[in-house]
Amino acid sequence: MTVVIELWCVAALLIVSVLGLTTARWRVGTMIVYGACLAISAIALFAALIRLVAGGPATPEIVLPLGLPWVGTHFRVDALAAFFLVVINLGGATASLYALGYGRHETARQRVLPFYPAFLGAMNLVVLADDAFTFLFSWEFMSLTSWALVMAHHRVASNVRAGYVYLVMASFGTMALLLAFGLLAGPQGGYTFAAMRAEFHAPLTEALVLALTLLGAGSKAGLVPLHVWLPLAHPAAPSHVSALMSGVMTKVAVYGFIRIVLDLLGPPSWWSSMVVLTLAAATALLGVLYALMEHDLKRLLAYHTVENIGIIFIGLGLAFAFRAYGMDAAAALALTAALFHVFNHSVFKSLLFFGAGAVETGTEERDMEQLGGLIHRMPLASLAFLVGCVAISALPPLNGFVSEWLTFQAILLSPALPQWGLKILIPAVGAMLALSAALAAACFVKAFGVTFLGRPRSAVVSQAGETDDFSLAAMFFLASLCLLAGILPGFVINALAPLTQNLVSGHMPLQSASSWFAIVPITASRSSYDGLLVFVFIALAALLSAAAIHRLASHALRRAPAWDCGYPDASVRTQYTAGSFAQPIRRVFGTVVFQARESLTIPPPGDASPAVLRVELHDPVWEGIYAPIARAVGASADWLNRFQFLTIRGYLSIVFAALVLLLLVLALWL
Amino acid sequence: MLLVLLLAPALVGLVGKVKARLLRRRGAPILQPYRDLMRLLRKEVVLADNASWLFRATPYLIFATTWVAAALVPSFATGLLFSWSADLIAIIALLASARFFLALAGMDVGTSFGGIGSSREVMIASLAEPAMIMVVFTLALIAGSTQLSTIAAFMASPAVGLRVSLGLALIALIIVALAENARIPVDNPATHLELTMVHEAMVLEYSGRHLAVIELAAALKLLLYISLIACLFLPWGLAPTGHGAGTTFVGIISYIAKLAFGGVFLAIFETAIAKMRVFRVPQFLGAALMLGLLAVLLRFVSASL
Amino acid sequence: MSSLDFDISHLLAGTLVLISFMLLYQDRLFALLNIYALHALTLALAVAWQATIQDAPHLYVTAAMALGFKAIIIPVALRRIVERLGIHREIETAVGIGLTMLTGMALVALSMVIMLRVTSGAASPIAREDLALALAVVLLGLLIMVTRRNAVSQVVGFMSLENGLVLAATGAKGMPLVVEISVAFSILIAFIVIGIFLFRIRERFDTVDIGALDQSRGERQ
Amino acid sequence: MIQIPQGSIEVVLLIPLCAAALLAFLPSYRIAARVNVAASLLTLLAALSLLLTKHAAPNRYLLVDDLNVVFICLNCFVGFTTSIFSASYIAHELEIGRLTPTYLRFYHAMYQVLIFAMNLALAANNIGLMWVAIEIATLTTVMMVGIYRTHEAIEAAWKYFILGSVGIALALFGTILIYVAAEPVIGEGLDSMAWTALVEHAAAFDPALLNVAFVFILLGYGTKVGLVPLHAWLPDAHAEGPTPISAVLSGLLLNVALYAVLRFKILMTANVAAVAPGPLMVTLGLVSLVFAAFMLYGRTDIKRLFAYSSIEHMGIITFAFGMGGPLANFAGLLHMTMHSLTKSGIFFAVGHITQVKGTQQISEIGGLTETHPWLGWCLVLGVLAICGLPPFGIFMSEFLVVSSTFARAPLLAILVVFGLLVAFGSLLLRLNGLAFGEPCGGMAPVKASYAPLLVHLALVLAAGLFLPPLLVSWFQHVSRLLG
Repeated sequence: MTVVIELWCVAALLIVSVLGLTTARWRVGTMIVYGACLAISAIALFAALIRLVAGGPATPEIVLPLGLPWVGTHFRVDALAAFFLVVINLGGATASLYALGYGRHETARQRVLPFYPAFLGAMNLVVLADDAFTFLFSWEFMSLTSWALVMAHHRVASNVRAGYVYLVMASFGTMALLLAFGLLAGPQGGYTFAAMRAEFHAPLTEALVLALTLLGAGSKAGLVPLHVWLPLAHPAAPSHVSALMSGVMTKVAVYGFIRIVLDLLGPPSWWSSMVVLTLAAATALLGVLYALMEHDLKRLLAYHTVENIGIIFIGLGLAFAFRAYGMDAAAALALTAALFHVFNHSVFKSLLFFGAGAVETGTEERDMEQLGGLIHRMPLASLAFLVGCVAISALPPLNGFVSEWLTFQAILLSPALPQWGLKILIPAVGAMLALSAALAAACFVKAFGVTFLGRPRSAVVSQAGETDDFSLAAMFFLASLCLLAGILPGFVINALAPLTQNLVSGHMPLQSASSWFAIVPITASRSSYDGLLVFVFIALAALLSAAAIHRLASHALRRAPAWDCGYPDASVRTQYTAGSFAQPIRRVFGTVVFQARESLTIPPPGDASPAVLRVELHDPVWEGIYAPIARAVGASADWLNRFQFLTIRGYLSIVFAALVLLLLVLALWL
Repeated sequence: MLLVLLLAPALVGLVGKVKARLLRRRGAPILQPYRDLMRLLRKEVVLADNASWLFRATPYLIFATTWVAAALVPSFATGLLFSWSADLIAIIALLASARFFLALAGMDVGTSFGGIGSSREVMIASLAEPAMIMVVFTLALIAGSTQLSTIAAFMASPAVGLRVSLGLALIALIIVALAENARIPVDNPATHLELTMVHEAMVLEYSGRHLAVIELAAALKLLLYISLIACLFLPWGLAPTGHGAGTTFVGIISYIAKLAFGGVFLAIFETAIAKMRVFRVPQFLGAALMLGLLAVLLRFVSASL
Repeated sequence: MSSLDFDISHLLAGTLVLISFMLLYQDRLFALLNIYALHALTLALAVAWQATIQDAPHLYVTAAMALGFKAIIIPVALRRIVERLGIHREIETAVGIGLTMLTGMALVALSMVIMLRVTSGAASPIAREDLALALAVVLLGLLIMVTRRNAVSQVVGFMSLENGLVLAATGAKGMPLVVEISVAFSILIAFIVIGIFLFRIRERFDTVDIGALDQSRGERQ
Repeated sequence: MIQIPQGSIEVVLLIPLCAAALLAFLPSYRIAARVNVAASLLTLLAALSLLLTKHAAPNRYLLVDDLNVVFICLNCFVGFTTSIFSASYIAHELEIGRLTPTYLRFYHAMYQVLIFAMNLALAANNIGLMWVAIEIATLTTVMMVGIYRTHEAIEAAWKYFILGSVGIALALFGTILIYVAAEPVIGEGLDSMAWTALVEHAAAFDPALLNVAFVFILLGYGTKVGLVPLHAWLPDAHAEGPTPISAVLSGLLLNVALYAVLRFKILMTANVAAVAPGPLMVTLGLVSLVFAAFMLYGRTDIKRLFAYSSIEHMGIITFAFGMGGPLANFAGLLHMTMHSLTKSGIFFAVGHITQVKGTQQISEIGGLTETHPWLGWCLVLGVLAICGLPPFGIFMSEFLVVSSTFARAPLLAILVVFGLLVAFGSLLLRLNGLAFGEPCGGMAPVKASYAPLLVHLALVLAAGLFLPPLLVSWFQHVSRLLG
């Protein structure tokens, strides 16, 4: 039933994209397309939600006579798929709602409207697919449509470059997955997932498939060092698309990873978890460090996606480790943590990108150094953005904290693992997780403080006003979700139980059992957390204190200029900028990771020109891996190029040589 | 909860007094902080022109989160009401959110001071928190729980022997505590010299009742850390759950004694050591992080032996 | 079949190879054309002989074609063109004569080895000989094309190559007429096209040197 | 001696011949173009009738079976669409005076002769006849390539002619050897050159001889297929000739040559003792793929760019057939079809683009999606399709090739993937410059005929989503033959 509804929704989305093609010419097209997308995604969302909550076995698979002739296209919805369908369509619905307002400012409608619904549909298809061909088909189609959206504003040179890097990386990933499926399917070509599950896989196969899946899904999700396209492509797209790409598409990649490695490949082996954990920890830390060095709001958010993907994969890696040693309860805990974070990140990352989009439409500016004081201009939007910041910084009582807390709890179970490498690795991973969490908080103090607080750093801010109601509705809806998932995590965990039961044959204790909506990973005596209670306490304490203060203390209040320490300055330039805010952390970490160099040139006495502080950063990944590859390809291409400037005689002699060579081979062979 | 609220300023006063004595000054009376708070409450609030609603809301948020956190630490008895509602990690996170808002408030007015304070604060925090988490790991792994009451009960029990990792964790915890409470050598609560100040720079724009609330929150935080150290590393005299009045009384007395001891120790330490440059702080905290990690690793290894 | 048949056909085929070597050796244009006429003549004889011993009358047609077209018309026509275009008479070679000859030897050896080995089971001795020598002629023709810089001489090389093919075709016992026709036909067309090209090129350059043609590449970059 | 069954192949061959004769004497190019289209349409209809009716019993010269009927139809179809495209293309050429009416007559006649020759090559049941047909096709295309009589055009044609005829000569030698191998078994005469008889008795042939023969065949027809290192003529011929001819070259002629190779491969596989042709084809295919992929990177001429892309795809197809096995063979056949549809479609777009922009230099063309949305987006779709992105048909074939190969020979598959990625990167790089960014070059509106272009793209799209069972069963039958 569910799968049928979902398929119809996909079909409807594709139809809408055709509709967009025709109606894009008129302004009303925006309303039609996004309205339709909103409705359809909402339907799909509820269908999936019901499926997820109701639980039960997977739907019988539907086979359509499309795609590979003798295989057909298989569709199926099990708990895992249902969960990700919820994530996708939640993102899709909110993004469409947001776009109802945001889309009005779109200058290149005819380059956005046709592709947006198709993009949504493709993401749904990936999750619905139940055979390799359909999966890859939708996967690549997803990349293609999102590429088109990235290229929407193609006149900006940087966007074209972003689109290029993106699509090349995407097809690289697809190729890797293609090889992986080739291994899983075997030479006979058993392309259905059912056949792959049934087949036994040799250790070598397993290793190869894991590596290839890491390459394939990792390049989509943004695992270091395959993340380079992410900060280029996500900001280039219109903001609601950035939200989808960052908040949802990366999750589809995570889905692909889980589906292939945990579901199709069968129980993992311990070393696989080591690989995943190492990569994940590196990703989390590097991602947040990149973000700290970044002053473009949307790029910063994109880098944070990298970080959060790292956190998610840490959870997955832990799940592998526990699963490999049959500690199913622990594996379930880790997996739940990862999936919970998938949900959370999709929610607050979309929220943050919406906020960034609101800022961008208000000011036509993404560079934080030009912003500031927006909290006065757009109070509501900034409130919603603030909620997002708190959530992504993993602070209680919001949802970001819960998933990280669960991850920590999973890490604390690791001493029971017999394997020594893991014993040493996992605590280190925990430390890196804690470090990246703290750095993330620092980064969002920067992001919110510089963008919304302080005084306007340039004139662009003055033209900004409160954003439109649709956008606000979308943002506050997500913000309230952040809060709800934070104070009532038990429900989410319960919903995930059947899923983990399928994948790691274990699940966390049923949370509704524990009193007051507290969540208990293993046992109450071991650890528990009650978001609701904490929230209530904080609220009470705040209200109490406020009330008390207002009763006891004087109400007198005087507005006055900020204290200037005796230096009367009018200039807003004296404020801390994003760059200067990040300076201490840059000194601590940047010098190691990015070879950050600061060069200060102070003019000689008497020279009135300002002193210049120049900071240069080097992207280790790009300069270490990608630039050399590009150079190599270019060089070999140039070298081969000479072969089209030979004389006819030259070509003839090549043919001649080939002939003689083959004849010689025959002569020697026979 | 009220108990910690009442005790907090006294602790600050005590520290000040002892420091003064060590410097051969008479120093302000121990109750001085209460008077300061009262005076601040009576004063009018001078609000910068540019201050936003966030700026005014922050003090209460900070106070609330810190208070909740402090209330969750078993002061004189384990298994207090609702102590299960948040574990050690949650407590750290609560303090982190308090800091988050404080740093934001520091940037709100848009002066360079607030910026200095915030950026240095988050830099310090970004190292202090992981170190703290590591300490938590160590304890949690030893006690097999992250519930403070459980840990405390376990530490009180004879089951816990003398462990290297515990020692390392203690040192790390102390370092973190110093950093978190903006004490010398990381920060100097008494100075207003912009090159060195961190915490004070952030709250520079606050005045009147807002400042009072923030000061109180700071005092609470100090109390929290000391009682944390106390209940974790000298958990004696903690009244067990389901306790009679007598044990409770003993618990309270011992608790106050511990606080006093902690305060004195802090004062001595502060007078004995000098403030360090801001950019030497990372090494200092990095050391804490390393100690914590080392402790955890040792713990992992020993656990598997 | 008597050994005489075999010997004669062998002799003729061998002569063909020998003349190919002369073509390879020759570095004057007119002489080259004359030798090519000789080449074609020998081919005609060989084909005719095949016709007699296989008593396959249609092969006489091929022989006649070889005689008419290749031995007479084409050389004359080429000579005309050379005169009219005023192409200088020396053929500049890309590779030294000596080296070329050595390579030629090696090629002949190669073709012998391969063909004689390969056809061991299959065909009649005549066919084997013919095939082997024909392959040699073909390879030598290619070698000429490769080592000569000058269009006319390349064309000559190409045509000697075709001769080799004809030899092979006739050697193959009872091969249907269609092939000869096609060969002759294609060579005819080929020659016309070459002529057209010489003309076109004449319109533009003063030489038929492909070197000059190669001065300009399709894609200058 | 040739009896006429219904849906007869002879009709398919006769129509173009008559049309050619007619066109050779039609003065007005307008009528000529119309006649050209009409004749192609008739041919197409005749071919389709073949498709629907049951195959006539093969005679000694002609045969129709599952393998070639598909390609005959494809051939006639692309021939038809190309004739429509060429009508509008040629009109423009005449306006700007690149061509004179005399040459146009020649052009149209040659076009029909080319169609005839290719159909003949496909339908021939006789290796000699096939050879003749391919030779004719070569000569006609040579003349068409040189038709502009510019310096580059003549050089290209000359190069094509020399290399082509050498290749054809080698192929003839191979053909003779096949006959020599067949003759002792089947006996003298036409039978030992007929496919049907050959395949039947192939098992009894002398394997050694077959091997040598196949070497010559592969090199000979491989030259026409454009396999590296025999490819030199291909880029020039594509770049310098009129675009309709480039479309036919890439879309059809390469296929025909490859078809010839396939026939002989069937022969080889029928004889167990003969050395498997697989490794040879795999090597050539891989070399072509990787080489072409790198050549794509530095291209500055748009038609040359897609010429190299044709080489790349021929490499993929040859590789697939070399690998063999039901999956790979199916993929190869599918890829042949898809490639000829897509590539000719791309050339349609490119033709109009070069006309409206007045240049073939990529650097002087930009922002097409802004200036000429239809052309631009069609080009984008075409390139994405040729790069094997869904929802287009080539995705399916590449999926099958790579995935089926990796399970058997991982290293080869990785090489293929490497080549595909490089090619994709290079093509996309050029595409970005052509279709996106700031517009540059001529802005004048173009009066193009979009119908052929759209039809091709639609077909490729449809094939990517759904393959008709009939086609599938044919392909599967053929791939069983191919072993």
